[in-house]
Amino acid sequence: MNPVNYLYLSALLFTIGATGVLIRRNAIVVFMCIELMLNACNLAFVTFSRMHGNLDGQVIAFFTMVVAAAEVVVGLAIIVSLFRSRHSASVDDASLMKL
Amino acid sequence: MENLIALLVAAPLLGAVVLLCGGRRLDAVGHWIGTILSSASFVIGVVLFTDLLGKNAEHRTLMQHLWTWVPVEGFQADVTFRLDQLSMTFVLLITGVGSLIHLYSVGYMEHDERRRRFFGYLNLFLAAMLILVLADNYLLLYVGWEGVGLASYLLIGFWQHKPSAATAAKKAFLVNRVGDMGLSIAIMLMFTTFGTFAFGPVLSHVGDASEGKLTGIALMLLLAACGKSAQVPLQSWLGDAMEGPTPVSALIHAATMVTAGVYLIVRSGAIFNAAPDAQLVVTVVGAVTLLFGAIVGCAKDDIKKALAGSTMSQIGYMVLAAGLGPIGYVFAIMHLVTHGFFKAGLFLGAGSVMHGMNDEVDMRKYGGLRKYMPVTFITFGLGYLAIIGFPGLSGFFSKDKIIEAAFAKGGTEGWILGGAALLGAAITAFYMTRVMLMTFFGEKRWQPDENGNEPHPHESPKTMTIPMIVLAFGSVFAGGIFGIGDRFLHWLEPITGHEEGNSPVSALTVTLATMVVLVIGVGIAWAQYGRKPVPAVAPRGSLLTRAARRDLLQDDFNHVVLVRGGEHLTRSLVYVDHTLVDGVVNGTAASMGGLSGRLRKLQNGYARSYAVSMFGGAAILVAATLLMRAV
Amino acid sequence: MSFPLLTATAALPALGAVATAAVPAARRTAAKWLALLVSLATLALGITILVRFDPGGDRYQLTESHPWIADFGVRYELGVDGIAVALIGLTALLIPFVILAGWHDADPLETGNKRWRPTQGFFALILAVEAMVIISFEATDVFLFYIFFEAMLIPMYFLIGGFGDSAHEHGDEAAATQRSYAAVKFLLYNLVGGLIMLAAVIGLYVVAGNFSLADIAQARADGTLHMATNTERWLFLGFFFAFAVKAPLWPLHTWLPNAMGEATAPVAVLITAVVDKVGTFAMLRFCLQLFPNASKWATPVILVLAVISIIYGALLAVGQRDIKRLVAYASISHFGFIVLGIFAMTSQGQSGATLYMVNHGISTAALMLVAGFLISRRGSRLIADYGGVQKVAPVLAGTFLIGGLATLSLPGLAPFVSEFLVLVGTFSRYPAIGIIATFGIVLAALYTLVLYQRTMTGPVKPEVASMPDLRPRELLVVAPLIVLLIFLGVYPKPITDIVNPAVKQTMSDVHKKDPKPSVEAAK
Amino acid sequence: MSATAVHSLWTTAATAADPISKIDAPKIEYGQLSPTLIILGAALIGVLVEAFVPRKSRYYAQVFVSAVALCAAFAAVVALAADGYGTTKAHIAAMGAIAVDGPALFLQGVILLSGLVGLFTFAERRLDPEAHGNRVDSFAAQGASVPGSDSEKAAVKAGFTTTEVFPLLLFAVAGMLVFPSANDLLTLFVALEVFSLPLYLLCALARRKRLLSQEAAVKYFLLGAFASAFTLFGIALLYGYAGSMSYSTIAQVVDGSITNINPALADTMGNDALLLIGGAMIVMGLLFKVGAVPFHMWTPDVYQGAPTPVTGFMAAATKVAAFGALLRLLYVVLPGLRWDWRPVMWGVAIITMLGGAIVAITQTDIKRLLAYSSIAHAGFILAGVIATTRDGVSSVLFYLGAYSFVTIGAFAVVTLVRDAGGEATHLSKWAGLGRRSPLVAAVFAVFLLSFAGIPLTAGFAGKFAVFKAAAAGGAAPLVVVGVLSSAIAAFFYIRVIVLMFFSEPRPDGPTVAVPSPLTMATIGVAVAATLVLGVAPQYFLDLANQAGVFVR
Repeated sequence: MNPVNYLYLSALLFTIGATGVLIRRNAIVVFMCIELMLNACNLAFVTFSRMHGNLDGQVIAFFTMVVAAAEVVVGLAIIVSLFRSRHSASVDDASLMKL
Repeated sequence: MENLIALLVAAPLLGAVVLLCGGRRLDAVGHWIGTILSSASFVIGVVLFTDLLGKNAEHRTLMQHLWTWVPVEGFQADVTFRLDQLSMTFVLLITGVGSLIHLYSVGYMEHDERRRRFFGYLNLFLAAMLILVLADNYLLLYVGWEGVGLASYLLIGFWQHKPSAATAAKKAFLVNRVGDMGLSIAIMLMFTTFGTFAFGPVLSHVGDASEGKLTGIALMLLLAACGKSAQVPLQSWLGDAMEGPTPVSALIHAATMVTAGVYLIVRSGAIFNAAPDAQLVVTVVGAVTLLFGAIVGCAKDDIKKALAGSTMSQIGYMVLAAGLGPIGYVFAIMHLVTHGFFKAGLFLGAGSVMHGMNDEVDMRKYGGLRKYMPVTFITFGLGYLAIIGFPGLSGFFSKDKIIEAAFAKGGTEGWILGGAALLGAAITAFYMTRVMLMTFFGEKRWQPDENGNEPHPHESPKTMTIPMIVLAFGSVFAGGIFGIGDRFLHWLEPITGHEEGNSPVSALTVTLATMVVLVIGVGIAWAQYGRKPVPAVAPRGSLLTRAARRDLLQDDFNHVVLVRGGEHLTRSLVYVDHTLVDGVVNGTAASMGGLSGRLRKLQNGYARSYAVSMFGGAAILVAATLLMRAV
Repeated sequence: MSFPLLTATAALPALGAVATAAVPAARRTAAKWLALLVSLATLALGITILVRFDPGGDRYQLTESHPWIADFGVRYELGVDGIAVALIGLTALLIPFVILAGWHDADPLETGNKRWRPTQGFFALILAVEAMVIISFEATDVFLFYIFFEAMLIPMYFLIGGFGDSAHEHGDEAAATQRSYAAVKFLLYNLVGGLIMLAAVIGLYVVAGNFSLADIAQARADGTLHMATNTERWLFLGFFFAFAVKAPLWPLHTWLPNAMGEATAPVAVLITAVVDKVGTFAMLRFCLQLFPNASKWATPVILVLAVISIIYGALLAVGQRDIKRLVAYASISHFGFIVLGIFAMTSQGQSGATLYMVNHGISTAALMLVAGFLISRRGSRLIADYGGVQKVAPVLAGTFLIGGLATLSLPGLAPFVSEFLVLVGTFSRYPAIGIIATFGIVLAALYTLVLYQRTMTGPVKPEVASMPDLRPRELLVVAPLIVLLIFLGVYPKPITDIVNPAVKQTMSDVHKKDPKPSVEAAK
Repeated sequence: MSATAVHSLWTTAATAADPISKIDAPKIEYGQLSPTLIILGAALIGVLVEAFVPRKSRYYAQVFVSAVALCAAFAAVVALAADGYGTTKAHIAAMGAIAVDGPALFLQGVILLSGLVGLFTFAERRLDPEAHGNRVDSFAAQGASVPGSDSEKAAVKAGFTTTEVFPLLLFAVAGMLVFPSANDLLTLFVALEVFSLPLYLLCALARRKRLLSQEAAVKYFLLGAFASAFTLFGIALLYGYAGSMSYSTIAQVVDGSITNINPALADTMGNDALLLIGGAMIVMGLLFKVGAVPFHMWTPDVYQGAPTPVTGFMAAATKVAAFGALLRLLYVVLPGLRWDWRPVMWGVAIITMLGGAIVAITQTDIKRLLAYSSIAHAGFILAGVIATTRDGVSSVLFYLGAYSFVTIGAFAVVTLVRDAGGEATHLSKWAGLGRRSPLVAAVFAVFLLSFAGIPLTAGFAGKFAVFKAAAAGGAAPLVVVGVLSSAIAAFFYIRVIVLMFFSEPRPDGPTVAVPSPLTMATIGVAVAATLVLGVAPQYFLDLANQAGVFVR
């Protein structure tokens, strides 16, 4: 089947992820949405790799995963510490600083 | 000989500097220093005069170049003095009368602790006035012109603690500034027309200039003259100027400074001759003023103000004469000189009266003073006779000549001007008689003032009477000396030029007419003030009288139009400056602040809204990029 | 190469400023004396420039030129023409008086704080301003000029905001707020002007490729550098705006009354007599030289603005209740005359304008400093609070009067000559404008005499009854200024001789000839 | 390898394929990468130090290691530059992954210096009063412990200190070193993450006001990750368009100068949408890092919440690195697209300049104020970026150099002004500082004036350079806008000065802590740089000029 469809899918996933970031309150969920966006990118990479017939795209996919993992580590650490001090993981609660 | 000219100015200038910077240690001798230096100047004047008499007419112009004042590309002003018959006449008048009045002041100001300063100012005035008449170009003349203005400002306001005096001084200076504006514009016009403003080149090249320009110059000069010589419409300051000490009124506001306008016109005769329209205006101004002043003089009860009115009117005669052109120049100056004598004498007399009456100026509180102060009475009386033109006395010669000349102008113009002059003569006779009667005749009308001390009229000290006597001699004989055999005419002619007008009426008729109106004037006055006692409080009087008491409402006009209007203007401008000009800027700043305040609301602290802005931004970025490609 | 006289003249006060600032808190008198000596030494250097300068010589003399920021096409180029020499002289001359007059203005109220050294700061700042003003008069490189034209704002800003006199009708608190408002206003106005000029400076670089006045003029002359009409006009406007703010020209003037009103009298003198001159000077040197065509194009508008400034400033001066603000508005009126003279494009006008800058500096200094002494005695700036001073303090009143007479440009005092030259110069090309401007002299008389009458004459007010007359120090400040006023009034030749050649140059820069008189009279 | 072979990878997975020809080992120029490698190595050592060195001596060990590493790396950069790698020998190293050229070396130098200066402020331990006899720095005793909890008190009592910040700093620096020199999209992305992640952590580690600190970290992290997701997607699209990651190839594809076209790419290459969208998204990611409107909103919050030393370092170094990467992307990869991105960047630059300046007017917190000022400055730098001339590059380089020092200095001063609650960052507290301690106030005034671009300060020289380049590059309107916004900006810088010098000190006002030589050094260097770059910038301008060329 035409690989271009995978591109559409990845775009869709990316958009879903972005929307999630915009609408969800819970930091964890927001974070997962971001992961979703990254994975959408991965899909795009792999698809292009398939279309172009070179390996770079797939290699990058692995890099992306690693980076995502790293982000998880850092991100969760931060979010957890925030949760522990506030007993809430809502990103909206964290709005002491404004204006 | 030329080198002496500078000394004429230097002597009083030195006096001014010494007296004003000398400090209290000179208080004891200050007045004598001043008097000596002014008399020194007079002596130098006499020396130069004899020297001039020694030369024949065409070599009687001495020049002294001192230094180059303002050298700028295409613009050259020198400090150069020019002594010719005209300026010589003035030098003698100024220094002569000046010295006498210095002497007089020694006595008059005896009890004033700031006498030194007073003499400093007087010397300053002499210096400035001499610069005025000796200057060889209009810019230097302008220096003297404003210099005398400053001196008169300082002297009118000499008793600064009196608000009235301070105000009068300010008024005098301001009104004069308006005139000075005219002078400076005239100079600019000369510069653009002739490329210079030195007497020689300008007056000799008048022929090449267009009449329009010349008329403009002439009118501007006239404006200046009106300011200095208190001619309508700039006459309003002279009456108030009487706030100054009486010697000042005598010297500056009667004998010398106020005649500077006449000097200016006569000096610039060539220009006026080439601008007949301007001349007409001059004559009109003169005529109007001589009536105006006379009328005002009739209504005043304040002896000095009455004399001030008369001064105005007499200068009106001179300006009228000057406006007649070569027919009248000489007589204008001649009347100026004789007037210098008798008017100064009258003022000194008035001063002497006030001196004896605890500075009372209201003539209604005088009466019968002739027994108490005989010398003053006689000298004043002689001055009186002179001014009303009693046959044989100074005024008779000079004034009649002017009236003749007025008629000699010819045509309806001549009739009108002549008529005005005659009428003026009648009124003069009336109000001067009035002054005379109210002051020296009748019986005493003075009462003890609120704190009970009654004035004890007494004759003034020698230092005061001597000058009065001298001036009285002048008032009696000067006219004769000048007039008989046209001596003065021959003396001045080379400078001013002279031509006989074709008078429709003979000189004799004019003289007779003058006599008649004189008698009428005196008669009416006697009828009103001589026969029946003068009321101690002024009657309400006719409308004209009341208007005349207030200088024919001219001040009220000024006050409403200029003063009030000006106040409103400045106040509103201050408001505008603060709200509008400043407001625009502050407004911008404020609006920036407001905008900032609204924008920072976007920073609401919610991470998600930040994300929204990022997402939107990204979308716009992408869209824009694509759009760029599309277009 | 020879001794860098110009650099030295600017560097000396700069170093002096550093040294003064370094004086320990306790030794504030030492700081005063140090500052005074430095300023006097600078005056000596200034006089040396005056002497070394040869009116007949090249246009720019005593030149120095070193590479500076090649990348911006900027060189460290100094050089003086007659106009600059005159103004450097003025600056160097006035600063000692300013320092002497401000001798006690910055004495700290509480001397406990070891860190807070207002006195040192005050005099250091004054010297810093002097240094920057002098170098901006000397700079023949546009960028170099711009740098100091801008940098000068900072010390001025601290002088205004940090040391105003607390004589305020609504008490010290109000005074403090008023003061910082004035300081900020001063800074922002001039900064905005400067920034707009910066855009023009950059534009100039893009067009010309370097900043050297001489090179650009040369390039324009031999046609290697051609400016498009519109470019030139925009650049001109950019420059002129900054100078018009500094000068200040209506309607950009409103910062001046605040600044002069709130600052101490010596600082006010510094503003109006020294710093503002840089603006008018720059119009003459940069606007006309760099953009002659645009200058001619803009002349009508500028002349109108100038006339408005003259009349408007005078009228507002009449309406003031505050002595210092009155002087400020009077200055606005005078700056109108200066600009008028510059853009009348006649020799008389421009010589007059230059002369005017000098004379106005001296006369305002005289008037303002005496006013300062007066205010310091009574602790109020309101005219209404005075009256009859003449009786208790005649010398003070006398000097005040002379200062006032100079302000109304009485003949015989210096300002008259320059004012008349400006008027004649304007009149010979634009009669109508010349006549309107002449009304200014009447208004000048009005506000000066009203001020004098209200403060000095009339019955003695009880508050001023015990007012001491001028002290020796104060007399030492005023007397020389008055002598100078009189001397330059009767003998301005020394200055005009220096100025004339420079003016001739400028006139040829803008390709203008004086209008010929309609009748060529035999001189 | 051939396309068919690739296909066989997943089509014919089951069947035995012919053996893949072996991949030859990559060639790495270690010498030329030494700066990055040194830092990374040091960072790893730092981690080991955390593991094995006793707690008491960790601080000193870490500071020593980091300082040495930074100095060594800087020395390496200088050596490389001196060796001509900035100019003549500039080339692409590490199999096309890293560019070693003028801009790269210049920016690396700047980053290392600001890293070093930043390190000093990190290591400052005299500002806070000693807790239980232990010197404390500005970082939380124990990041994990809940604010205000017993565990935190215990940690403080035990004198714990988060010495991990030093390795984190080093990692961040390493990432920043790579970022501007990355020569393919993958490296770009990895570098981005490598320097972002440690910064997220550092933001969370403030000793005082920990809630704010954590909040800042969360915001920064989420938004940062969000942005990098966009970047990554953009990378994907570009890769899809050009079929390669390497800048040079993409550039060739963009301007159509590529030879030997792979038939598989033909259709995507035609599709400019991929290119444009992809480019825009990558640029957006970078604009986020430089804090350009409308991607700036994290800046004030993060700057305010993060520990001030971190803020200072971040504000300086991140901008430098990000602008470096932006320059390379726009000048090396997308020059062929200039006519598409320039107008867009115009818009961004304008709203950034104005937005930053205007919003700053009403700020009441000194750190937020500086944040907005940094936004405005980003706008000014963008003006230089848009010039797209060699002059533009060098002017931006110079500006970055000048700006980074001033920024670090300013934030270092902010750390000094303290009251009971730690740093007194509310502007009202700064009233009358000039009376209390004229010197500090004066120094801060110098920085502010430099920000405002007053002549004789670094800020002016930089601004002039950038505007000059922009005007010469045909962006005169930008210059005018820039000038106007500088005027607006001047207003609030002045406000602070007024506050410090002309308003009465408040009785409850803050005290100025006397710092250790470390912070003093930082501030001293900053002041020196501000004045030297302002008065005699020629040498550094030359440097930037030589460094003005990208290797392709």
